Amino acid sequence: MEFERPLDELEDKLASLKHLDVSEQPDLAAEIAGLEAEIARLHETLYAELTPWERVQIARHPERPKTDDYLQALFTDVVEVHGDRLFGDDESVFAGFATLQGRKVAVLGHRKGKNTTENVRRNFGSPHPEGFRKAERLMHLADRFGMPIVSFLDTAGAYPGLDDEDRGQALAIADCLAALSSVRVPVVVVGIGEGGSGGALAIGFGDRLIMLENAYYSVISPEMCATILHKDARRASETSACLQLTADDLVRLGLADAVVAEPRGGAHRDPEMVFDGVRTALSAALESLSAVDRATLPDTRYERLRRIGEVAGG
Amino acid sequence: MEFERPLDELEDKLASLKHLDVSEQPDLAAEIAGLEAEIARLHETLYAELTPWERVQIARHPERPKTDDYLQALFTDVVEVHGDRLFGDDESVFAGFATLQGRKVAVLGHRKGKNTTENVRRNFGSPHPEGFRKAERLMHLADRFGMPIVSFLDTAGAYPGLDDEDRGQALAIADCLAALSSVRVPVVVVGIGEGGSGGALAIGFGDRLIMLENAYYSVISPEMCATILHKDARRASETSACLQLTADDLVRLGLADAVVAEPRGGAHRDPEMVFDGVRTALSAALESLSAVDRATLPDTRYERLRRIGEVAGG
Amino acid sequence: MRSARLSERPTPDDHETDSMPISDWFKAREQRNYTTPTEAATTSDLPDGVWVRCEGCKRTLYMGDLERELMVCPTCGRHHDLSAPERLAMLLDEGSFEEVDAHLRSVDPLQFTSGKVYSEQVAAAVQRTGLGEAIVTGRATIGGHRAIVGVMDFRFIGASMGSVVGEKVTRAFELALAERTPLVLVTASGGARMQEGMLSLMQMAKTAAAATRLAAAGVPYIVVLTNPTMGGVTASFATLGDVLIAEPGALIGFAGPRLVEQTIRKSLPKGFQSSEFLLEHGMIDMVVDRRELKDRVALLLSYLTAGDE
Amino acid sequence: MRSARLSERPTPDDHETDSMPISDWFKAREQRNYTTPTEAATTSDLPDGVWVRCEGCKRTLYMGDLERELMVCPTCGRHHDLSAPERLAMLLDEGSFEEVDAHLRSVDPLQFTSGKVYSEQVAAAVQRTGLGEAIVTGRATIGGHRAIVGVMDFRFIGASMGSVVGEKVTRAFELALAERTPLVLVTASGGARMQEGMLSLMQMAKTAAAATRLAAAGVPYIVVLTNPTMGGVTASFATLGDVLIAEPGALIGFAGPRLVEQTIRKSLPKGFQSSEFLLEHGMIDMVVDRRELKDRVALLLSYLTAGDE
Ligand SMILES: [Zn+2]
Ligand SMILES: [Zn+2]
Repeated sequence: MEFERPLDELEDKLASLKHLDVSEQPDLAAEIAGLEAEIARLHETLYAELTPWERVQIARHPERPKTDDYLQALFTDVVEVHGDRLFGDDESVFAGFATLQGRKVAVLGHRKGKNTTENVRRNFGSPHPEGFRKAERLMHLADRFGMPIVSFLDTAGAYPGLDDEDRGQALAIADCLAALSSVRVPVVVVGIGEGGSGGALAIGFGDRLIMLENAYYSVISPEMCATILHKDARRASETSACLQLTADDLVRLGLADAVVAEPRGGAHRDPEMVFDGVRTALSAALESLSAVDRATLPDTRYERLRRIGEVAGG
Repeated sequence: MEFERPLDELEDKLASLKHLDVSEQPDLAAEIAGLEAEIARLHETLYAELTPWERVQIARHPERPKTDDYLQALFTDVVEVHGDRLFGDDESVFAGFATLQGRKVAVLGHRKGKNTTENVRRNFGSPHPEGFRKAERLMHLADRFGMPIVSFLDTAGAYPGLDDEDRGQALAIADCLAALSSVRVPVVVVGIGEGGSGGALAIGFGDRLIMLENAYYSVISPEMCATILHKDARRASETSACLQLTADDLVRLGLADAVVAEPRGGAHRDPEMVFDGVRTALSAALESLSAVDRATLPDTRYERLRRIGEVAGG
Repeated sequence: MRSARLSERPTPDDHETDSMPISDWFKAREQRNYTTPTEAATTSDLPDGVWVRCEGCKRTLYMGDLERELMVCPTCGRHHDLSAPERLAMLLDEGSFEEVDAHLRSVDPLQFTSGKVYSEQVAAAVQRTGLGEAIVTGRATIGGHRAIVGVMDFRFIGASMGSVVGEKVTRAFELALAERTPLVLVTASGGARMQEGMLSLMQMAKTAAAATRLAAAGVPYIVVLTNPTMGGVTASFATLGDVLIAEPGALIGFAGPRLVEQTIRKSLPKGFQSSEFLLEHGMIDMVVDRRELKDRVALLLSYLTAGDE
Repeated sequence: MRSARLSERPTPDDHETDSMPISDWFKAREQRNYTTPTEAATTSDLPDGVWVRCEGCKRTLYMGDLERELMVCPTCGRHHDLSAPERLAMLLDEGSFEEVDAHLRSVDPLQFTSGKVYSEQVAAAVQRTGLGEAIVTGRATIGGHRAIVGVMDFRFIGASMGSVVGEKVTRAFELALAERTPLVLVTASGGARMQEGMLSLMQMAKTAAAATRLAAAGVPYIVVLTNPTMGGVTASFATLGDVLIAEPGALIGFAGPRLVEQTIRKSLPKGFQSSEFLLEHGMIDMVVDRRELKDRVALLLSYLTAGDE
């Protein structure tokens, strides 16, 4: 990541020094020790207080754990369901059933790939209308059969393609919002990486919102915001601060309920730690919601949404 | 139509005789009179007892009144709604609202064209999945807002195209059947021409079935039935008799409730007479259903379906 | 420029907005001068006066003629954008409008300062349009049919949906539900209002949830999509109507056309994201000429409420 | 020929069908000789014996090996057609099946005589298959989960849906509803049974209506689509399941491939109307190898009934 470049440079230098023969260069040991100390110091300051823009970069890190990783690490008996029963199957959205510590749930998630081939098939995690319609179908299934919904957010946004407009991208998202607002089962959302606008929101609100420390959730991408405001995408650092898109921002705005800590430098540095954190937060959320009368959930969820927004004169 | 050919020949001959000068041919008047008598006799016998295959030909007559004609003749304040909100708008299916003698209803209908251009746009009345999904949408609207459904059948069948299979022709029909079975409003179906298999059934059952005298409704086209059984589509005359697809057959089988008489030779010979007949039958059906508690309609409709079929050993 | 023209209007304070009969907006305007009825204006080559140039056919028209046609060009049929008061005047029965929630005003919850200062932007929009926010809502009758109505005004920060727009839309749904009265919303919007960040995005969920409750209760909801309706508004309450009407030639979609063009890396087909394009793709029920809109909405209301008789 | 092979089976009368444990079907078969496991048979070049040729890879296989793999070719994975008893044996917990409606028999309501005499055709099918009609229904458990099950048998007049198939399917839905027990249907069908005319067509509406009532009651309904499932069955109850599973390589569609080919006047793309094609086009939830089918259905039942706990 860009903000890690000074650290990367020092580490490269350290590695090259270590290749040299100490016996030939008497000062080498001291130089290495100095470099190591400098690296440790930089490590401390670099990650001590990450800027929103740095967090956005961490959220997008290619090695960051993805929906598939959570499925594998947290769940057993995963069954994927496919298709919208209308047009196609969109691999950028996972939909299925899975068991979390004995609890049977319906799972949704944006699905980025681990490599280019996978990413092409999954459209880099940006859903087509078919993906949203598949998600909507799972919501109705979960509703009918009383399965809580767990949804993992990790998308740059709904895909802004020509065919997507042709096939009603906007309507597909709206239908998801309608379905998700009315299901009579608990809905727990986990922001694990990118939370890009309407494409995230379509499967991204419910009774609880858990955010990973470096996940973001935003009305617009910082780059596009910068392009609109300043005709300069490079001012994304500035707009990402203004947009208040970090996990902490969301807690402060009353939108997120819990933040799962990440290891220094991001979830990819120690995925197991993050899996543990998500497992704990998710189980707690599901447990607390399991006590609620399901018939009241849509009303409670509506009240939750109803409070969102700041107005004067009302 | 093929079975009318002897009549056509006589009428042509008569017309040519009438062009001649009587003063030059003294026998001409007598010859004309004889021909006219013969035509009258043939007219009598030709249409006295039409075979099922002849009725199928009348049902397919290009000048036969179509859904659009009924919309214009019977209804006021017609508003068409379009689209499946998923993929496209299929012009082979009409969906909309209209007023029949002060009664506000939702109208469905297969839609053949009056000429080649219109027929191409309307795919000769054979719906694509989008057509069925539009119809399904109207069924839900009618259900939600308490509007009786009036459906006009006139299709050779659902279109058996490649793209139609791609986009789930079977599922679109099944979803229509599910919706139509459960709407809490009266459903009156009018067979006005062709009733071709699943493509007709998708909008073709309900609380009352009114058949025009020469309309047909069949599980399979007589030609395809003949092709399957005899590898010879020309034996359609034979299979159309076996399939019991005429209005009278349907009454006998307990499937149709009323038959609207047509003028000799078919509805196209006197559309106004048929419009009057349909108007009367339709109003009577809607009137009798208006007295029923709407909440009970799905159960009553189910019981009606439930009785269909002959089995032994049950 | 359209905004220039409209800023010449008296800017009533909130109470005046509440009390001024909508029909007066049209009357009042006739006493003033206008330039061109389009947003992308080229006024320099036009006399500052009652003559305007239609951006559709480039002809010069007398403003009085254009107004009589409800701002539809009599030559080319182009539907020029309307302000919310103009829209209310042409859609509702005269004198029937009773505004609600007029006092709701946007705040600046994020203290958003990148680019223009948001709070100043809002104040300027209020000043310029004479409106409290980008949507006006209330009770009215349309061809004699009672309805809850909401009309968006693109001049107000692109009628983007922030907390206030979301709140007013939600309250309109709730009012329609409480009074079991059909809802008619006329949309125009650039999408979510980014200056309110996630609070804006969540208005999509909030309004969609409110729409879902109205639908579940069987109360009719008609949407009139006008130019332009994009992004988060199209992807939430604006497409959840029982009947979706669009005005001719309106731009309606999710992603902006420039973004789509960048994504596919070729030029867009003619008519992409137009009302007619959406009709062809099955996304809307009908495209209705503005001059027939009131009658059509009234007729639809008569059908959708038929079951209540 | 498959039909030849299967006609060698003892043809139990109805009571025997009811009482014979399904597991015995497999045992009984081992005492006899078989030819080829495909419908379109080419037996002439094969010895009449326990060796069969796979139509998928053209290899000759020992029938015992094929049966151990549930009639899935160990070489190419081809899923050969199963009879209803074979299907019940592989899908249900041993000894758990309790048949219902076994006595329902088709009559000849139209006195259909074009081509073969229908009543004779039915009698021959009963004789040949040992089944009462093209579907067997009953109560069972699958991996310990209670279910109402129905299994179609293509050998019985192409498992076309006439009055009896429609009636048995409808009763299965009603039984599932009455006992609030999930329904699992394994389909195979050429479509509606034309020899019963409109009575057949109306079975589509009847079964779809029954499916809709089950869905409204929140009772799970799983469909396993097997080769081939076409026409009126695909266009009614077979695609109204909560979860749609297909076996690999099954032909599934509405119109027959030859008709589609005639319609479009070019040759069909490879894999058209196959399970995999349907999966790609979003029409089904999953394609499951027959050897994993029972476990998958059991797992799905555990999910779809989780809310009842
Ligand atoms: Zn013009
Ligand atoms: Zn093989």
